[in-house]
Amino acid sequence: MEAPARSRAISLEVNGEQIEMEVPARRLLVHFIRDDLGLTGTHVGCDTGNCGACTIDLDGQPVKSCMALAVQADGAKIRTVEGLAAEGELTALQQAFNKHHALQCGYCTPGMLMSATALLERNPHPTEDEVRYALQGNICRCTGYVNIVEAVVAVGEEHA
Amino acid sequence: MSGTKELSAPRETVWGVISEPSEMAKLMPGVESFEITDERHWTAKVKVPLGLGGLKMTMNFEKLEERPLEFASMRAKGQGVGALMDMTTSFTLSEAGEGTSMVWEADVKIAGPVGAMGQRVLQPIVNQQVSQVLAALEERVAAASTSAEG
Amino acid sequence: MVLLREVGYARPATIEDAVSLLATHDGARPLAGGQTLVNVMKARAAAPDVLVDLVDLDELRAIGFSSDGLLEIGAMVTYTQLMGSSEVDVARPILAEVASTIADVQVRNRGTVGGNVCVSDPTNHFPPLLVALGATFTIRAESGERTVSADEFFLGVYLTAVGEGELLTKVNVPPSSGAGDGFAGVTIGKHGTYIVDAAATVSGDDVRIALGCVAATPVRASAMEERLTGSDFSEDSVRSAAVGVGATLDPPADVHGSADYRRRLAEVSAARAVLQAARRRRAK
Amino acid sequence: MSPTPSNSLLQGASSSTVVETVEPVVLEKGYIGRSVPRKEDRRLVQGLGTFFDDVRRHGMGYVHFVRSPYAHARILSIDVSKALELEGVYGTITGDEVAIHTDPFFEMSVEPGGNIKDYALAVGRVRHMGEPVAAVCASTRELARDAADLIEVEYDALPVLVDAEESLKDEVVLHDDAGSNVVWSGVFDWGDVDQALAEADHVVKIDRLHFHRFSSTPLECAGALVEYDKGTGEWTLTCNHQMPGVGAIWMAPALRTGIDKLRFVTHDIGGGFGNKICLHPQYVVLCLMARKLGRPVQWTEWRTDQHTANAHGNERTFLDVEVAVKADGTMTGFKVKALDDCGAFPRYEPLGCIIWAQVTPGLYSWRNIRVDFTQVCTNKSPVSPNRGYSRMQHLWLTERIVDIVATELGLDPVEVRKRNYVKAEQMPYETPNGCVYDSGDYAAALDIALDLIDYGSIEERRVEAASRGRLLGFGIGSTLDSGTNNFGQSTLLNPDLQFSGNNEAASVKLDIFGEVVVTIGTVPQGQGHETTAAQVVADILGCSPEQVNVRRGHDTWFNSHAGFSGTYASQFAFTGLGAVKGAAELVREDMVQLAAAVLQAPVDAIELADGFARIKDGPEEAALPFMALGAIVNANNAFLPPDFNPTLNHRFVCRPYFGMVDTEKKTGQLTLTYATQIHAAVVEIDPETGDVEIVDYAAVDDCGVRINPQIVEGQVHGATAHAIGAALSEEFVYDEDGTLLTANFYDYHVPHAMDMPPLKTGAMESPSPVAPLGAKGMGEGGGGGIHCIGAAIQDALRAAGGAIVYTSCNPAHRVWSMLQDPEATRANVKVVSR
Repeated sequence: MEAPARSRAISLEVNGEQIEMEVPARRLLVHFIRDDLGLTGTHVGCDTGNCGACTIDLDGQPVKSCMALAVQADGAKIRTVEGLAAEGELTALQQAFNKHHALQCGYCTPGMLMSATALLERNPHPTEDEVRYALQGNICRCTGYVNIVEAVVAVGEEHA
Repeated sequence: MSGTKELSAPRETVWGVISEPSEMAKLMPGVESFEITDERHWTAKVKVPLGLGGLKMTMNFEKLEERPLEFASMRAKGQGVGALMDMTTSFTLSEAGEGTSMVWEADVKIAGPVGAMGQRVLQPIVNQQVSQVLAALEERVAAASTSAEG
Repeated sequence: MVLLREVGYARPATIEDAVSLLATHDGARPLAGGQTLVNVMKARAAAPDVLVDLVDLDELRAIGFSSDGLLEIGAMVTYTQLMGSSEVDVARPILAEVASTIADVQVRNRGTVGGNVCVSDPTNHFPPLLVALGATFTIRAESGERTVSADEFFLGVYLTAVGEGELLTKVNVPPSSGAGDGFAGVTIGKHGTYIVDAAATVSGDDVRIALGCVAATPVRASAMEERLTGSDFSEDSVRSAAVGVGATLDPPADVHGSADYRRRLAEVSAARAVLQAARRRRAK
Repeated sequence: MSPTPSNSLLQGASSSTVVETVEPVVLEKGYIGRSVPRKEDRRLVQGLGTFFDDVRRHGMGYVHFVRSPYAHARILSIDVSKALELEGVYGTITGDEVAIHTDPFFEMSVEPGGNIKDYALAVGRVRHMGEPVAAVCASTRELARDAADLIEVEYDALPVLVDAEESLKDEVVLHDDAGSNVVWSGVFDWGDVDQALAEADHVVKIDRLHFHRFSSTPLECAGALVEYDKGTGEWTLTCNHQMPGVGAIWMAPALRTGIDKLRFVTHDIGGGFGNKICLHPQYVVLCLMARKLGRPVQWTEWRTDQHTANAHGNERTFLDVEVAVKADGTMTGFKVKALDDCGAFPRYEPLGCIIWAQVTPGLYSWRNIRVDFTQVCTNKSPVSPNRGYSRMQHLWLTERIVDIVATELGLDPVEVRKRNYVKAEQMPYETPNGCVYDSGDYAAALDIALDLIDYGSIEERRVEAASRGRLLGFGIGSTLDSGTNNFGQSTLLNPDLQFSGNNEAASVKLDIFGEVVVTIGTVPQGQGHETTAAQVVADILGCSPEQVNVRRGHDTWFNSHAGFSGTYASQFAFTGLGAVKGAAELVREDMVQLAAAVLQAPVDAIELADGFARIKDGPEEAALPFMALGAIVNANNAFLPPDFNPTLNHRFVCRPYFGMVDTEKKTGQLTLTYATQIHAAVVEIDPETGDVEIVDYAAVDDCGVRINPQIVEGQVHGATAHAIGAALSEEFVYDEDGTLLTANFYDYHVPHAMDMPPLKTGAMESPSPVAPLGAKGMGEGGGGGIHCIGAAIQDALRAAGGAIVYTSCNPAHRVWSMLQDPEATRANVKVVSR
């Protein structure tokens, strides 16, 4: 049984690419993604785990990366907004966000896309209420959520 | 916050604990070390056990008013990482048969990031710490009175 | 904010290793979902010296039934797992129903039942619910295992019967077997933090009511329970039974409500939880 | 020439857009007026936007501020020695260094407020919880915070002021240099309110109304990466300041350097809403740190820092309101004492003491108004402009007055509004203090809102709700969003100020390969400037928006900008697009002249269309692609005659004309365009808990020509969400020790997706006769949701004691208190009838 350590060599898959790195135990997963990996699409908007701007996909589930330590992601598979679509292409959801004006400043958008993508993977044709329930953990201060919900519902209907 | 506590020991013993800085310093939960600067001032390094982890603080105590066997009040200013505490406490003793009836009062103010955890969590935490100090006081008094009898 | 102090981290493979790490390191705390502990560490309000990550202890993620029919929920079971569990749906669906209103999808994917009860934040959903359901808690120490009732488990804010060097392994919940369960209260925004909440279970004429957010730990509304023995659980009788509950409480005041407001909400929430439980009771 | 509105409505999905578009004033319809999908989205939906915290520099140090836990205290000593000993710490800055190396920031007020000393860090004394006391820089974020925890500051607590009326007594004075807590005070007196009150059939008296303290809390907090070039003495700030023009005016004198030595660069910004205007104190500390350490330094503000020490909205108490009302419901005037609490330092203040005067009468035609205005400081976080800045507070007053007068005199809230609204035929309408409402039809906009919310069914729905034990209420909130700030209004506060007018600059050029490149001085934080600017340029130059490359963000050195550059005061549609239009027209002129010369044709035979300059109805080959024009001027111009020098590169400064203000009578054109927003809400109250649920909501917007309707509608959605949050939960609450109790999103509850009701929106277009494109600024919104939800709550409570809504934020516990003791609020209101 290894003794507690203040840092740890972790190995994890990030957007399909295997990463090995030594990280301090105290570093939050969100700062590991932003500062160590340079994937700055994942954002920080609060200090109490309320806003969801830091939402990523961890082993198939949307989680808030500001409430996890980087060392906890050892052996995990994570996906960030940069990994949603292949180079230069946009997913149907990303296109719908543009078509429906579902973003203004864009700061909450990565987190919204990760939560909405996870919803559509579980429930391809969500109702408006189901979309609002799925996005309850993602704060937006610009759009009032109207067009975001409309865009996600629209993606569900197009694939009806 | 205030309340009364019935102690079995006579007033002299209770007074012996309350007025003695070295005794009072030991009452703080998680006290790691303390230092008596002078008869009316002392400091204590404490790690207040907050359940989820310790809160390190240096507490500077100062006696305010003393009327032997009757009344004692003191002020503690705590400065730590993540919290700033300003506590004034007073004890009023009166004879109750063999033992002593002690009316205590505590006014605790907390500022700084720990306050950010929401008042409804903070208030119960402060109540817990005060009740632990009182329990420790009761133990010290009981120990003092048995050693006095022995 | 947001930036933690230095901390030690270990990721034991077995419960025994976890317990021994907790026992041998001063200031060691278990790390489950981290949905409260990490936030407290960010505020540097309180900081453990060592984190013992329970992520590899699959045994703690099991949901099943004990030999005497109790629903056994592993301490590392997440809210999302609870919401999808057929055992819970059969034995005590209120657990999944309440879990589904905790915070949001992301928090429910990582937050655990064990974390919720061990943090023992007065505004957490599960402490009052498990007190009302009469749950018991299995605690493992180096010396062995013991089981504690709900009334003995919750001692204070961030303070439970789980001592230094010990680990909660299971929460054991009696199956409803005909009882009706209810949970009600007022939140800050939809699915937000509770200002006051109440849990109730009604079986036959046995009523258990627990109030949350009105003290450091859940408070049994025992006087109201007595007033309801043999009750027809009509709207009027339940509401009148709730009158007076507030006067027995000394709730905290904060920016979301005065002590008086919380006393009133306690009565309203208790009545609504009991009415919901009574409606759901299977007709005998 | 006011447009004829129509009530034809498109009853559609929950958030249907009702468009009633009238003839645009200016341009034959091309891309303007179409909801062109935004150019900004491509990068933002891939997480490839660049926000300031994304930018790295080699050797960069991370800065953390040590902040005061006390609301008011003397600083006895600061000891940084332990911090400096920590391995990986680069250096510190403390108040005394700031006092030596910088001067206090420029103050706008007259005495006593003008004498306040506002340094970049606390000097000798802290005046609000969270105020920065020292800064430390280290190699990692975590180390910087560890080091901050090692800095020992000794304080000596002073008495705390958290109430404006208490502060007015000057028993405790925050700023000794000023000698009083009064920042500014003055009386505004237009018409003859005493005579109006004397002749009134009813005088409605309201003792106290309180507009609460909150802010828009943009999701991205403030911050900057600052680099100092020792050779040239220049600083480059990669940051998210939303008004660099004025930021530089504050910072340069404080740093004792020239304005051009400060290069502000913004890329993407995560929301501003006014709260990223007063960042100059922390930025000056970063400039000192970068110069002192000789390395780039970066600071990121965290959420709790922003709530405790960044921008709060104005908290304003209205006392002794008296309203003159005729028997037929006509309101002829009102008087009020306004007391504004600007927190510890007046930074952008005292401008808030005059900006409300842009909408003095609200939407109403009363002519006699007296406002006795005083602003004081308290031990709370400093105020900064916040969406709806100062007009929102005043519009809330006028709407509260109308709804209280209606309730007390038994008038119908719709009828009393229609009777007192300024009429469409009175437009352009001059207000009692000389502002001009340029166009609009308030009654028609209200009709659309009433239709969207099915006003006819309200009483039926009230009965149905009562059967479920719920109290139903309906409320209206009418607001004006005054756009384009005339800084001359500052001279009504302090005649010595050399501030007036406004301006914004833009440049348009045709590059060597014919690519159209646009730069603007504005600083978008989500308003889609790159797209709307491209639409305007495309229509003027005859190409498509895709061919127009609008550079992102602001750059003091490489993009055009002017003294008042920035994005604030709902003025982009006027000054921003006005500058773009001006520059594009100059480039168009060059292109037409050049094409005429090359194609040997008269100038008026040339047309620009589909990316070509060609002879109208001319032969196929008589057409030059933009690339040809760009190549000629930039790389192949020998054949041009000597006296003909088209540059295809023009800068234009849009300078709206306000004329002078009258500092005696305190009148003048304080702004130029007025967009209207009429909001209507239906709420249900749970009488047992006071919980308020919004069950129906409609918002109608009239902001003249809509360059991009979808973007305009997005602003209405956002303003409504901010207002609903403020109306029901968002409040900065201080205890008597000056500790902020709602310091993060745990207790400061902003609406999430499930909190927001489905929004029904409608629109009208009354073009502005003064704005370059007929388009009015409309981004701020005026807080319509606060007004209509307060009115709806008051309407619902009529059936349960008739409490009067006296504050702008009504969470469940406050509504519950009003249910328990309606008289406490009713004692506030008296009616004296003749």
